[in-house]
Amino acid sequence: MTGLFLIFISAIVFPGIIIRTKSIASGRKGPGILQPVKDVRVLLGKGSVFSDTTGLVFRIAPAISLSAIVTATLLIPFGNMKSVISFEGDFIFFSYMLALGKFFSIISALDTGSSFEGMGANREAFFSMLVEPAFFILMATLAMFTGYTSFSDIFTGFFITGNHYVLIYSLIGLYLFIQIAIIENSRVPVDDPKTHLELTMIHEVMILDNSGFDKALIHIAGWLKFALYGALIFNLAVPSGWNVFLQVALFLSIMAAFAVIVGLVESFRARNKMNKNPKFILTLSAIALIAFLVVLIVTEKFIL
Amino acid sequence: MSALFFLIIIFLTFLVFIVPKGYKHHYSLLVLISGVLLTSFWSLQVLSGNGEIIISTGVSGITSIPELIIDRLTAFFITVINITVLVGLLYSRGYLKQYYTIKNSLRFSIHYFSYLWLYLSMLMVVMIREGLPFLIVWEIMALSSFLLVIFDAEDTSVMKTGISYLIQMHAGMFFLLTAFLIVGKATGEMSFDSVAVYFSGHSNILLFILFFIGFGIKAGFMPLHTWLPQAHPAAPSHISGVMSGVMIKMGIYGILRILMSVHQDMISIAVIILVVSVLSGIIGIMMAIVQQDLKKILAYSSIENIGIIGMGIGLGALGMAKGNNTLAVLGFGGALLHVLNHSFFKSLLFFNAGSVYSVTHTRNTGQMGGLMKKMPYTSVLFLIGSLAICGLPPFNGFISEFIIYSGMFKSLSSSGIYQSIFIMGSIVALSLIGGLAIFCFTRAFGIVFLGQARSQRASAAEEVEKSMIFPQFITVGFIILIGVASSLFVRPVFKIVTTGFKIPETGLSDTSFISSLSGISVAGGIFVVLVAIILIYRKYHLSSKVVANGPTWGCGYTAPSPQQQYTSTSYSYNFNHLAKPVLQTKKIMDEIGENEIFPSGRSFRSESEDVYKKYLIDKPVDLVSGLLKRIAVMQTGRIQDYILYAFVFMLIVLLLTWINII
Amino acid sequence: MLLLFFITAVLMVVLIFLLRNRTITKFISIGYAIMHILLSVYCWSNQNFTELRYFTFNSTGVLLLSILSVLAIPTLYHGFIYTRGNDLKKFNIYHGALITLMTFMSGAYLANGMTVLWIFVEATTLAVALLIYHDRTEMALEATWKYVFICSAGIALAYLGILFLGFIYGREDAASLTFSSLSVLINQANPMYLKIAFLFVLIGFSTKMGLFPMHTVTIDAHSVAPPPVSALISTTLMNVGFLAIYRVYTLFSSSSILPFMNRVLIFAGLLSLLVAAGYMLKAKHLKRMLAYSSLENMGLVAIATGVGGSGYYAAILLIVLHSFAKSSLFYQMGQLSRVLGTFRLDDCGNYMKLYPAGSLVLITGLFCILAIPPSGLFISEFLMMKGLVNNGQWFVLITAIILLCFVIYAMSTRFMHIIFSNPRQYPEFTPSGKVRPVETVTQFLLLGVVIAICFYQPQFLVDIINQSLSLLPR
Amino acid sequence: MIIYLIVLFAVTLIYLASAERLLNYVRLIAIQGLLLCGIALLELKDVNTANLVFIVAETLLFKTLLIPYLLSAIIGKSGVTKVHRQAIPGFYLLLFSIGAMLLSVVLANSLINPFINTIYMTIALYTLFTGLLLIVTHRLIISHLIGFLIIENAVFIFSLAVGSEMPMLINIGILLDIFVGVLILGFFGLRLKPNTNELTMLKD
Repeated sequence: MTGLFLIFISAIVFPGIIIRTKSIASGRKGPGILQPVKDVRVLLGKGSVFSDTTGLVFRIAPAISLSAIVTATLLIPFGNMKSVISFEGDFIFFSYMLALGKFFSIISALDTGSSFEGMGANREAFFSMLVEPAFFILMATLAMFTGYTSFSDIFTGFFITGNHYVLIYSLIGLYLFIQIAIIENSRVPVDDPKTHLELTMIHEVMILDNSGFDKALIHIAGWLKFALYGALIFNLAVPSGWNVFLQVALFLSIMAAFAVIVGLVESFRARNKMNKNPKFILTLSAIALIAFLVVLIVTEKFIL
Repeated sequence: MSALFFLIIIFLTFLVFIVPKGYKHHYSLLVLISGVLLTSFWSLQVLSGNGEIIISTGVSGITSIPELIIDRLTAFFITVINITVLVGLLYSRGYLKQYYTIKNSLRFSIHYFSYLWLYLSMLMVVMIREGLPFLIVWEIMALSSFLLVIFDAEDTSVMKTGISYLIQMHAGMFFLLTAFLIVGKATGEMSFDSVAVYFSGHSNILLFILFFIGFGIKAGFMPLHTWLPQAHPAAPSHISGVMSGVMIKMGIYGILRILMSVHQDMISIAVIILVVSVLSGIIGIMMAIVQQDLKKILAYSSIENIGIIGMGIGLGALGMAKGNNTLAVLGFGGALLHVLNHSFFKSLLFFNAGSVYSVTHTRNTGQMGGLMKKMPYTSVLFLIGSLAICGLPPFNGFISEFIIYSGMFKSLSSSGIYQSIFIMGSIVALSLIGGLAIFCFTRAFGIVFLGQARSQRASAAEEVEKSMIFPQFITVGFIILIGVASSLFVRPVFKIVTTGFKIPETGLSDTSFISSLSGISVAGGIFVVLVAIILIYRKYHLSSKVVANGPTWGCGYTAPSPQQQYTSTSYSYNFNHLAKPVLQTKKIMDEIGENEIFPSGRSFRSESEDVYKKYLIDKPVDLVSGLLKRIAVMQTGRIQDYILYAFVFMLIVLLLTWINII
Repeated sequence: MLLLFFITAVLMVVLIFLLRNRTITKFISIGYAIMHILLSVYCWSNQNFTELRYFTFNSTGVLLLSILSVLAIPTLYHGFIYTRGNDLKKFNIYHGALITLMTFMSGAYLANGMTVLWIFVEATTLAVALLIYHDRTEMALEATWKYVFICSAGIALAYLGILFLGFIYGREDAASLTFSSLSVLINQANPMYLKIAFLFVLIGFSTKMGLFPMHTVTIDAHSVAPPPVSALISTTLMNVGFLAIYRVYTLFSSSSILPFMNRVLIFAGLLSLLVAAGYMLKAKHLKRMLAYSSLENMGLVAIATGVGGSGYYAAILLIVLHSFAKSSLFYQMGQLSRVLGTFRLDDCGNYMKLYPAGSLVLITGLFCILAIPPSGLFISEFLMMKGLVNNGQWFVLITAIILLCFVIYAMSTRFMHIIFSNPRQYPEFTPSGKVRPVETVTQFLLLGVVIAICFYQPQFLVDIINQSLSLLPR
Repeated sequence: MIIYLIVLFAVTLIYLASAERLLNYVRLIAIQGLLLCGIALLELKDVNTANLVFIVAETLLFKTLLIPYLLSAIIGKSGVTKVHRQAIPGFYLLLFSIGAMLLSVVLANSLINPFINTIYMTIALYTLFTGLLLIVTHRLIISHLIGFLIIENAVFIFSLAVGSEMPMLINIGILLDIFVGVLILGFFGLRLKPNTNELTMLKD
């Protein structure tokens, strides 16, 4: 349960840190860490405008995508404490639950009937399709290496093997999870949240028509997704054997470092050209396959 | 005694010709329900008890009426057939109302007669084990589905597709015929059991490939699939629902039955099945994404799902080859459950596509849009169907894909170098297929049901009548039931696999795996509760706020027209650009000549014709028929040529005897 | 009893031409049909019994004779309907010629010597010539001329074959010896003679059987003759041709040239399949297409006989079932010409709306003739392929399958075009008399028999076929 | 003595191959009928009266008198006198007939059989080949008829080759053959309209 609690806290703090690092990097003082939370509270207070071309789907989609991400967080373990729900093959459920959230956000964008939102929906579907294999290859490598197939067992069994190759996987795993988080939330290399030209956006353009309560739900969902991947990075980086307090401190510091990295990348790197994105995302699967080859060598299946 | 009931049902089907036109539907429904009751009684008896029932009628003669043997696998397939065929007939009542005035009563009696015979022949296909009766029933299935496909044969393209469908089914049957004959030649008797005898004595690979091609044509594996995307759009929707939901599963049944008796070189067989299914899965869904015709999208997605089922079977076979029991049970179990699941959500999708067609009279997605406001029930059902087909959690599609996934992941650590490469390849393929399915069905659902109506047809649409909607709730009930209470269905499926393929009872079926299924149900439950809480809170929250309606955000543009919405081609444009080598999308627009100063009106059409159909079917067929037409010049009308043929024939034969070829 | 049969037949023909009364001719023909049925019942009761020195009731002959008696009644019935409009003289010529044709065919079935068989076959050509020329049109004249000329030329060749038979034994009345006595002397003959004799007989009688080398005129005859007559020609007359070749085949089967005969039969069968498939793809006239389908089925019979083993059973079964299926289709042509007014495929259309019962016959007939499983022809095709696989003749099997697929494609497109598609220009032809659906009853009965045999072969049929195969090597 | 008649018969065959006028064909057919009657009477030793009547009827009555009469009537009606340009040039036809002669000699020798008189075999085969050649190389119906009659003569000679005396059944067979020939000539020859000298309407 502590894992869940920590994830919620970091979710709240996460966007503030990103905005803060970006403003510092561009020489400004930047708003407070909790500024996004205040914006959300303002949104909750507002009424909402629904376009007359939208129907039932547009109204239920934000709720579904948020609860999908919340259920996904239930599966993340913390240290050697098992996650709320843990069963064999739960990372399959994890990724398909996120896919369910994406499915509804895409069709709600199509429901508005505007060409911008259609463009966003199409890109979202296209890029998330390409990112799926990367996640599965990584999890397959970890399952093959540790022999277990649920998040908690993998992460606990991950460090016990005492094999110095563990460092390689955690590094590759870290890199992959950071990139997947960036793609899932449409951060800089794939999409630029700050652009105001609808033709170039992906995620922002899909929520153009949402307003009031729904928009708040979507923001919260975005934060949670970041926190989710942060927790996964933590589990890969920190051996589960250490004592709890140290792990909590490390969790928060890793989360902050993750936010800072995202901020720095956003300030110093330009956005990819739209048709370069597929190639960029495919590199992730390639790197995951390298991890797979390393596993083959390590488990003496592939004798050099 | 029970065989007597079966014969009575067979006899009753002939009376449909006499029943007056108005009551044909009710009469055939009656006959169908009695058939469903009888067969499900048999299958429940088998599934609950152990062993199998043999129903034989003591009539002799060269092809005496064969014994009907029901073992667990047959019982499973009987349930698959019963549910979808029953829902199909209930649905067809409303669907056929639009043809009521156009077609005379004989067309309807032929339609209902061949529907009942499609049902009976599918039952007999799964129940008969002897060679010749199996082939006869196999062809009756193809023949009755042909008669169903050409229901509205007035337009010649439907007729042409129907006939090319019949020919391809007949060619498939010839493969099976040759395979059975080879078995008959070696073992003296032609039946599935003698296939096992043959396999123990001879090399399995060649005969298996023959059987695989014969059954694969019916199942719709990639290189042999060319009839499927043509036949389904041509058939009336309740028929294409039943055909792609249930009839193509007979091919899967055949492959499973043959696999049960394979003895040696199982590894190469597993590799063949795996490679072909991965091919079918990926290219099937890739083609589905670029189709304009709604039913063509669904037809190609059937090929994709057959690919997933094939992947399950291939993995099961790999497990059996390597003696890895968990992979075998999970692979075959996942495949079998996906057969059941696919028959539910695919028939649901086809029925709703049929409702859309019966209201808008077009299948072209470019002319639809905004149907959700006019047809709420149909669109909610279509939404549930597309969620299930993409394998998203709370529904049944996820369970079978989950079983196949966990089979792969569990066996990764304990497999050798090549096996793990194959498994990793299929993991990547399955995840890619999942992503592509989401891409395809967001496109299908979004373009057809959401946004604004793109044409007058779509805006004038209104909800179909209740009699077409209610039967589909049975299927939706099953979809949700399997999705939530999955362990109820998975345990009997594992029992079928372990008894059928003689895999020793692993600890799998009671402890760890079932606990993960219950984990999924719990997580699914939590998700639903969360959604409910948020929605209720939202309702309460918005009641106190100002809620206004306005135009969609047009970035300042004040006169948006429905044509500006994202259409199906634009939705799949960037994918199409990426998948150019596999799908040759042609752009059909007649060029503007240089000296054409004032060019006349131009029309632009882009379509992606099936690469396989062009190279595998059309080219060789045109070549041979051209050759045949050139050969047939003998009927010249002159007597001297007729005598010359006799003379030349005599000389050729004498010559050949002289150099003793003959 | 046989003598009585021949005498009454001659008497009937004379009566028809003397009395010149329409109703009496009808009664005479019906009387003849009943007498014919009695004859076949008599033959069934005492098989292998020799009468009039030249006729024995051996099992193949009796089987084919009973098919003729079964088809006699519907042919007469449809003949009455077809010739209702003709003047008395044509009516009488039609029925007189029909009776003579049936008598000669029965004589051919029961003949036990080659020359007797040859004489009856020659006589049938003359009888058929009158029937083909019934419509008195220019095309009918040309078809009859060609039919008579080529048939008699072919039969002359066959007669040379028979004379070669005579050379083998050197005795003068060799040709008249019965089959049983001939088979005893067969093995001391020089194989080259046997080969040439078989070749001549095959080519000669292929005009009658509608097999490759001289099939051309039977197709012209079918496209011109009145439907009930072409029903008889394409079934029972082809059986006569088959019987002649089959007799010689059984005769020579115990000698050393059996492999030669099998290969020649398969060669001829494949060529007829090839030609039939080619022409079916180009067929423009409905009855010519049915004639090509008979050519295709006779090709299958030839391949089946050439295959041996289970192929012999397949050949005889195919002959029996083909007679029923093809004759029912040709009877349906009579009604089709009255409803649509033409046989040109481009002008035929929406038959389903004009005459539903007839279109149902066409659909079931299509599946029966194409040997698509509910039809009994599939059993014989299955046994033929079983023989091909057992002999390991893969090339023949694959080419046969490909050609069959093309034949199925061609025929089903044309049949379905007639039934469902609406014709280019609506024919201004208004159907003359009201075509009553009751006329299709005979066709449904025949097709019902074909479908029933697919599921259950009665024991008496199996026994008689096995008996007729007793002389052949196992 | 028979050899001279047979050689004469062979000469008529060669003339048939090279003839141009239709009337020549008719004359040659009549001569062949005569020759056949002579060969038959000389060949068959103990000829009972029934056989004698048959043979004389066949050869003399039909082949020399009735058929040539019918043929000339048809030729008169059809108005066609010569056969040039309606068939391949005579020179090549003659070459074919010489080839046929050599072929029949070779074939007859290869089929040596104690019961058969090889002379008759060669002449019968040669007649058969000439008959077939006439049908195959000409487009006129009348030349087809003449080709058919020559095949009839070949059959007659074949039956002679069998043995010393003609069995009754073979006689009936040959008679039926000739009867068909006469039927074709009489019934169709007259009925055909003069200009339709070749019918090619029935074709695909």
